[in-house]
Amino acid sequence: MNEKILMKGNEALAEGAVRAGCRFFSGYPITPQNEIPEYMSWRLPEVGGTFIQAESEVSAINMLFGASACGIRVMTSSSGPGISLKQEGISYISGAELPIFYADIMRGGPGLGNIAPAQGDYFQATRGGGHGDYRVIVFAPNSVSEMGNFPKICYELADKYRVPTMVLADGLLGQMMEPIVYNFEPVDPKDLPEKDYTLGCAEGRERRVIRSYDLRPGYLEKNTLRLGEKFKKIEENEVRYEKINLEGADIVIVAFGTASRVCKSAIPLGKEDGIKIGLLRPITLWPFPMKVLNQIADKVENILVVEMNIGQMVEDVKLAVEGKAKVHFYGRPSGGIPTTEEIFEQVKKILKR
Amino acid sequence: MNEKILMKGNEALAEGAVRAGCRFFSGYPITPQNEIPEYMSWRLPEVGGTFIQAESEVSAINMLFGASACGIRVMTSSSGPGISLKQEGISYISGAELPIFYADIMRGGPGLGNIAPAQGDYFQATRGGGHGDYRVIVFAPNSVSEMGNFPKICYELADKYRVPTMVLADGLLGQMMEPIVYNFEPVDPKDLPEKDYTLGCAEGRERRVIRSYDLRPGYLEKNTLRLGEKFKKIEENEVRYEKINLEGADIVIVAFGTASRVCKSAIPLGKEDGIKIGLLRPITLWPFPMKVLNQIADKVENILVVEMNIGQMVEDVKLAVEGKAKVHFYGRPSGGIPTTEEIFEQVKKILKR
Amino acid sequence: MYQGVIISGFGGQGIISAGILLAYSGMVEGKYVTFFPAYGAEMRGGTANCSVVVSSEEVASPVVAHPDTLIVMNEPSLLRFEPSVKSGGLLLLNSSLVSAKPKRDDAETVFIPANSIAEKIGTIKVANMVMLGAFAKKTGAINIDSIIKTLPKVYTKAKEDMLKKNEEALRKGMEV
Amino acid sequence: MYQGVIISGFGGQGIISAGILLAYSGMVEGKYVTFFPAYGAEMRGGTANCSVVVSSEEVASPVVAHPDTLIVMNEPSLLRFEPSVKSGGLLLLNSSLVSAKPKRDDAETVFIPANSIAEKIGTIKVANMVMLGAFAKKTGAINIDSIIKTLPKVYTKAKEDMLKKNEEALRKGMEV
Amino acid sequence: MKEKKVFKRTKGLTDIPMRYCPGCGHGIIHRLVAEVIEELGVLKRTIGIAPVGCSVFADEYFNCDMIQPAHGRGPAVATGIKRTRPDCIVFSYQGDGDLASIGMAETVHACARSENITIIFVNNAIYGMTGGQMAPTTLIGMKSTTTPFGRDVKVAGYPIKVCELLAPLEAPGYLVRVSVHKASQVMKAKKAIKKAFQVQMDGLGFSLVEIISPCPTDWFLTSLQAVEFAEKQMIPYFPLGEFKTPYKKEEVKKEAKEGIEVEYRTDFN
Amino acid sequence: MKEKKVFKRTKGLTDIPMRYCPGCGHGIIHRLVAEVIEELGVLKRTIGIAPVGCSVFADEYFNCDMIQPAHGRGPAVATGIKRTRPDCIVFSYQGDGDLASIGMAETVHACARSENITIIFVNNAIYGMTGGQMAPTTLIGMKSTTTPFGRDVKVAGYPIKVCELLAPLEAPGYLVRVSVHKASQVMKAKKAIKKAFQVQMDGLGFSLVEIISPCPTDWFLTSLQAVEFAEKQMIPYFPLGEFKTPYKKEEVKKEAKEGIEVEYRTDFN
Amino acid sequence: MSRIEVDEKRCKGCELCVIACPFGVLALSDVFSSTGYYPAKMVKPEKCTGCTLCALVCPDVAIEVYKEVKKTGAKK
Amino acid sequence: MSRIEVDEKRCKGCELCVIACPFGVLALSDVFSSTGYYPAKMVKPEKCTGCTLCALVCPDVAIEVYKEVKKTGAKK
Ligand SMILES: Cc1ncc(C[n+]2csc(CCOP(=O)(O)OP(=O)(O)O)c2C)c(N)n1
Ligand SMILES: Cc1ncc(C[n+]2csc(CCOP(=O)(O)OP(=O)(O)O)c2C)c(N)n1
Ligand code: SF4
Ligand code: SF4
Ligand code: SF4
Ligand code: SF4
Ligand code: SF4
Ligand code: SF4
Ligand SMILES: [Mg+2]
Ligand SMILES: [Mg+2]
Repeated sequence: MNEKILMKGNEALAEGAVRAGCRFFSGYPITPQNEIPEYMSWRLPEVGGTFIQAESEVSAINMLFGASACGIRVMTSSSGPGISLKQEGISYISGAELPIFYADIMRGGPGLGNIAPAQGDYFQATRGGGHGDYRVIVFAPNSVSEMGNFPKICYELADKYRVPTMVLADGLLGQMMEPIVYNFEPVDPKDLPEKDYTLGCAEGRERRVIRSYDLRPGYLEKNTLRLGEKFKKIEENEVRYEKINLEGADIVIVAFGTASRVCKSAIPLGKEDGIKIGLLRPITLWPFPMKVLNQIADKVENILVVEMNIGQMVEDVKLAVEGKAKVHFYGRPSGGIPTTEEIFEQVKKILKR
Repeated sequence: MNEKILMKGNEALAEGAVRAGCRFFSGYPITPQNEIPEYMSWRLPEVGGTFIQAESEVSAINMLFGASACGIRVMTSSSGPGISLKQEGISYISGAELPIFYADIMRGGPGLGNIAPAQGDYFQATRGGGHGDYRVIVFAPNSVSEMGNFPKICYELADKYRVPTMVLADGLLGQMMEPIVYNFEPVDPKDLPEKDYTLGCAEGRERRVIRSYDLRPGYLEKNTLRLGEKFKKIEENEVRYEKINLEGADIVIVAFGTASRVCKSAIPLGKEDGIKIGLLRPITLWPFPMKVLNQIADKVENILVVEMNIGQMVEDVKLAVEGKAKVHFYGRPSGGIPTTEEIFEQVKKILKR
Repeated sequence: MYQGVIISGFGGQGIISAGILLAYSGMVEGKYVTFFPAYGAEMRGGTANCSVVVSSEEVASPVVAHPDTLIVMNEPSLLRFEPSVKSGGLLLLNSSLVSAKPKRDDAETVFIPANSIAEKIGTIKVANMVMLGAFAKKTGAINIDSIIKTLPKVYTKAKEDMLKKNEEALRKGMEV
Repeated sequence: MYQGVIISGFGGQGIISAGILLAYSGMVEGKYVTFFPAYGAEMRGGTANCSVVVSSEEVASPVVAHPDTLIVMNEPSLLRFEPSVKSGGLLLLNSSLVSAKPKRDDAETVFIPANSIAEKIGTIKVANMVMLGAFAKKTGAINIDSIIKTLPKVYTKAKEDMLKKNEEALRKGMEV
Repeated sequence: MKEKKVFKRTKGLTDIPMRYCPGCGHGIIHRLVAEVIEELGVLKRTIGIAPVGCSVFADEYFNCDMIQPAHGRGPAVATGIKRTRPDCIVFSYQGDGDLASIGMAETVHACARSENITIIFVNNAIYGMTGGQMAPTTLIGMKSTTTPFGRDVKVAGYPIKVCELLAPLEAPGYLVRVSVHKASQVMKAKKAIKKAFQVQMDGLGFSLVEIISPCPTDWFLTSLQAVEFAEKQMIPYFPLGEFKTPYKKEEVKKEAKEGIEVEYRTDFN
Repeated sequence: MKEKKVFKRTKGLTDIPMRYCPGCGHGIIHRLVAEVIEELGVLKRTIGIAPVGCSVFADEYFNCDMIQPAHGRGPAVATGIKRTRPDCIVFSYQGDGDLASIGMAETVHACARSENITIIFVNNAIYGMTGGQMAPTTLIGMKSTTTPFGRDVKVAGYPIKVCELLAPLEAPGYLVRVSVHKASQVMKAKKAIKKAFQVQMDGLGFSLVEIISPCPTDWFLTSLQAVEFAEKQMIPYFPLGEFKTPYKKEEVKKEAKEGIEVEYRTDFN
Repeated sequence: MSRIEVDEKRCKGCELCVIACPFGVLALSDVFSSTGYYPAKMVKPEKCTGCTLCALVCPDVAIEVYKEVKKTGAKK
Repeated sequence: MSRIEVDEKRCKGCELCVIACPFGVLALSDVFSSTGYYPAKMVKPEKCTGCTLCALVCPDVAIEVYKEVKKTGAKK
């Protein structure tokens, strides 16, 4: 059943969502993620789901709000400009505590920018580009395989915590093809446990209300504090990362997504020169692997953060290491993809070799 | 001329913008900032300016994009949900390097939240809620007087660096009345230096193009790196803060906006009990007063961050102190305003008194 | 001198304008002042309240968590704000509309039939001024003449006759 | 074994499908593969290029900054990518459309009149397969039979006849 | 003496007293919608969408499942719900700012898709909740807090007639404008609302009922003056009537005979 | 033999070769707009707004001041510009996705405000730039990458006729639909564009020229087939003609006499 | 005799019922209720026909109408 | 004799001019240009009237038209 297939990252992601039980997608075209809505436009009807090309990203995220309120697994996707337009909706969905899954297939920016791969939406994704106190669980795949297999985890966490979850991937991951094996059996939505807060037929139960506001003095504060507790729990339990070659490393690189793969390819170069390069790849960007990085900083003097932007995750890394190691940064924004050689150059410069 | 007047914070801000040369405002109503568009609706025509009630916040920010491209000083304002909707436009304006000034008069959130004062949009403001690599200069006034006098500084910096600048204030600052003296003479837009990039009559010059994109391979990367340099320059030169009672402090509180005033009122309580409470008030939230805080951390063991949210600026404080001091947090989100007594309670708890 | 005041009542009882007037008068006297209206979700006709600080020193926090003086214009306001009054504080009660008795015995309470007094002056609209007059008298935080001087600056559209009635109400309030 | 390949030409020359075919065949052989199309601002009819990695070990970076093999289908592509070829690398040139001579002397160059060969087979559409055949032969990175086996999986809508022509082109490419 | 309750509170409303201003049209409209839902027997399978506007509280007042999304996005949310639960009756309750200003794109597109939902569109020519700013339907010359000298078409443009705007769209559906400023109109309004829900139940596509509704507070009028303003100023600019109907002639006749007529639980004998 | 250049490249265009696909209507429309601007003598005081869409590059091609804002927001940007520089001629060039999908609210409201700007609306019934997804004007049954089995009205709704939609708005202005799929239509299109700019110069409010434009690439047709598709499929659904004109009868007569007629620098003697 | 009941907790004294009643049955009270409004009340109760017009226009659904059931006239 | 000039750097061989010409003057070349397209060219140059219809439909503004100026007929 789960054979190896050669797939585009975007299509793997869409198929992964469908296999994970997604039955509603509303979106709006934007490069480099068009394969996602295009795939959904025929795939969802095939499984009895709904695909809608919304009139805008604003509308798309609000359609999701409605569909998720009815209890099914839903998805939207876009790239930078469209994700910005969705921020109000994401904030509302967070406030209403509805589970949704979405993807930002990043391109160069700010503004219209370009459609080349980039990682410039890190801040937006991890700090909540929308208003108010909320967080989104952010997964950063680095292969087509992960593009395909992460949606299921995202749905599970979204349902568990009633929060938005997302995949943040640069355009290269969306556009590249690689073999993928789905590591899970397709989910039949009918097998999912029923939710006790969703709207629909109220026969035999009290009416239900889904909202993100509370105008009674003092009440919203309590609710927001409760959200805060929830976010804390997520920070404690849901951190994911990959450790590579860390034991006794001379330097540790921190990178996610495509950048992490380039960095990984620098490890053998290091070996040749007698430099042990470790790599910590955050898989969840929020919650960020703070603790493990802090521990790493106890053992290594230099940490190099590589991003395809002008420096965003580097702040989280600094936050994690608390001054215990020197944090260096190498960034290539808006379509610049660092090469293995460049990375190794940086490593040598830092280690003065 | 510059007499003392009793004004609402929102009106002081609007009047301050007009005096600083603002001649174009487009906005959309939202509590607790309605006094701003309402004031502008009669005040701007009075000085020959333009007021437009846009059909939405999305439209409002794009009207600003157009008006700013013509070289005049422009403004918009909103609160959380509306500011979220403006994020795409702000990213475009950053990419096109146009100067604009806007205000977020914060309310409780996420979602519709409530209309009580809050500081939950800190992340959105300081990390760029929009997509891509950009930053906005963020001023955090804590009095009606600063509400009125900051717009001028904002316009100057916006023009100098060609970036968006903003005032981030909670609803209390927008709604409260206090005496204010404008500390500058009204600016006549005619006296402002002409800009060499603005659109209009092309007689006798080359045509001009304003855009936020570059689709030629490699070009946008260079441009984004150049933006990065600009942001670095701002970080070096434009940090503003207020130091209160820091010398020999037993504990230092970091707070901005309304929270900073409450914290200040805890200082005398401390004195009575023999506790010296210092206060660092960041006036610019980005660029954040990293250096001064780092120096403070050399001298004090405990830092208490007080915010009207569930913990946002506290990350910047931690980033600044690099583990050199213990950073504590006390937050009251979504309409909770900490009281002087509560703050002092926290101080005593931390110092174990 | 520091006076943190909360004024509370129905919308339409002139709560907000009384607060502004108080702050304005304080400013005129060279004091430091802040004023802050409650802006809740309530529609018009609901309750209204505001916080005013008048102080001889710069006002750090404009928030009046524990008022030195609470001016209560209707019954729901008593229920809501009574517990917050500072120990040793002052409670000015519009006894025309508030029949419940306050429970606090650590604060001075003054009963003022503000509506009745105002009615006698010719309009219940000036009941708020009666309370303000009483406030000026009891606390000494503000001079009655400053308030009277300030009246036309706050009620910019008021007719001469109405200003006179306000003044009369203020003076009657001083008498209680 | 590691082969980083860039294929480049006009849109419509089957650049992308050749790349996918290469990657797919590699996968069929049990190798690790990645494929990555350039998606620029160019409209249709502009240039097209893609990067393919075929490797016996897991592919860390899918980015082919310095190709082991560059397959050039038109003249602008030569100008753009020639400098990036790895020293000691391979340059396969569609000499039907490229008249300029490469300047690199540290890389092997093979001139293949792909269009002419394809025309003889009956359609210039299979020029890309000629190049792929040559690639298989010169590098040994992939077995021609794997490619042939994979053809119907990539060209899912192709008629039997067309598949045959593709196969023929691949074999002709092997001969150069 | 025996008596019979001939007008009682509908079960379509919860028991909570409404927080609208005295004389506000929202209350009447709430009741009509609630009565219709009850009368059609769909209370237990109706999902309502509250707007951002004074009637944000609609989610407390309607006695069915409710959801409260972002300002102006009701039609998009309704789309998400209806596509997921086609068995449910879905209505979006919206003000003029919500529907015709910030939500214009969502409104037009839901209509163009002929989304099978019902929109209750409360046109009070003002932004009530935020304190009286200009709405897209504010009349020419009318004062608001953002048109302090009256709406000047040169600056602020012309009031939008939503039914007229949507009518040319190809998509089938039901578009009607009614008013609740006086009893006779209230009855007609209810009839229109009922028809709109019926259109949805019959699967005939998008239905929108525009309702002229007094806002005494932000019109700066008494309740009684507001009624007069609605009659003398609003209705002449916003003519009442049906702008599109999905029923064919025969069906209309049938309807007239069998009646989806309003029954006010009134007994005139 | 003496000869005269009777058709030359307008100065309204820069020298840069356009990057559109072979047979794309954008190129023709660019030329017409550029010629009009040149002929009206306003090139040095015109500000153009490029959309997000294939014609994002318009900012390279028009030889006047240009600005390139976010997808769909041209009318808002144009508003900001025109209000600030009423002495300038402002036009917004937009595709159907840009104008009628994401930008619907901005379009309707700029029209309702009768903003004194000109919109060049290129209706090619498809999202060109992003590779052929459904547009709000995609015909019923027409295939696109997001309607792989053809546009089904039950799922994706009905194509929007923008001129018809805007026409009922009270605001005065000029609304017209033309086509550039063949030479005779090209001439009419130019006339309409010229009239639209003239309306703006006369201060008569919002003008919009909707132009049926072939997109061979995303219609998956050759250039020649695309011309036929425009003629046989597009125009029957999107009828050509004027939907609103601000000129009174006498003015139209005057116009007919004095002519804002198109001069193609053609000389038939 | 028919009659109406006004729920004082809901009534906001908007007077719409007063003008809606064709028979002048209603007027506003001159003492205000606990919610601060002057509620409607029957001032000519004998004239009430139970026509429900007052209830139809009441924005606060504060009115219930009771109609007298005549014993005579079994049919209709 | 009138004539047209096709700018080969701009022409993309869309053929629109070819079908627009009422006199069959134009056809596409069968060798492609440096940009990869088969540009339009005059195949019956003698038939060209300089009517400009080809230029009117050219999406790439690649055509310029030269019209023969007859010496006779001073006026017009
Ligand atoms: C994105 C956003 N913008 C603005 C607001 C503020 N806001 C709340 S209600 C409202 C308008 C209400 O007017 P209307 O829709 O006409 O409803 P009414 O109150 O008149 O019934 C506005 C602008 C908001 N909540 N969210
Ligand atoms: C906010 C946002 N959403 C989506 C896009 C992606 N996008 C670019 S162009 C386009 C549509 C173009 O179609 P149209 O407006 O019809 O112009 P055409 O290319 O057909 O001329 C879209 C959806 C974007 N750039 N920004
Ligand atoms: S402000 Fe207007 S719409 Fe809102 S509740 Fe009051 S009367 Fe009704
Ligand atoms: S995709 Fe279509 S609209 Fe875009 S350039 Fe090509 S033909 Fe023109
Ligand atoms: S039921 Fe009829 S008669 Fe009786 S009070 Fe109401 S309106 Fe008047
Ligand atoms: S209509 Fe209703 S709310 Fe108004 S006065 Fe009558 S009973 Fe009271
Ligand atoms: S000018 Fe006229 S005759 Fe000459 S080639 Fe062009 S279309 Fe043909
Ligand atoms: S119309 Fe223009 S681009 Fe097309 S073939 Fe003719 S000259 Fe070339
Ligand atoms: Mg309204
Ligand atoms: Mg299009």
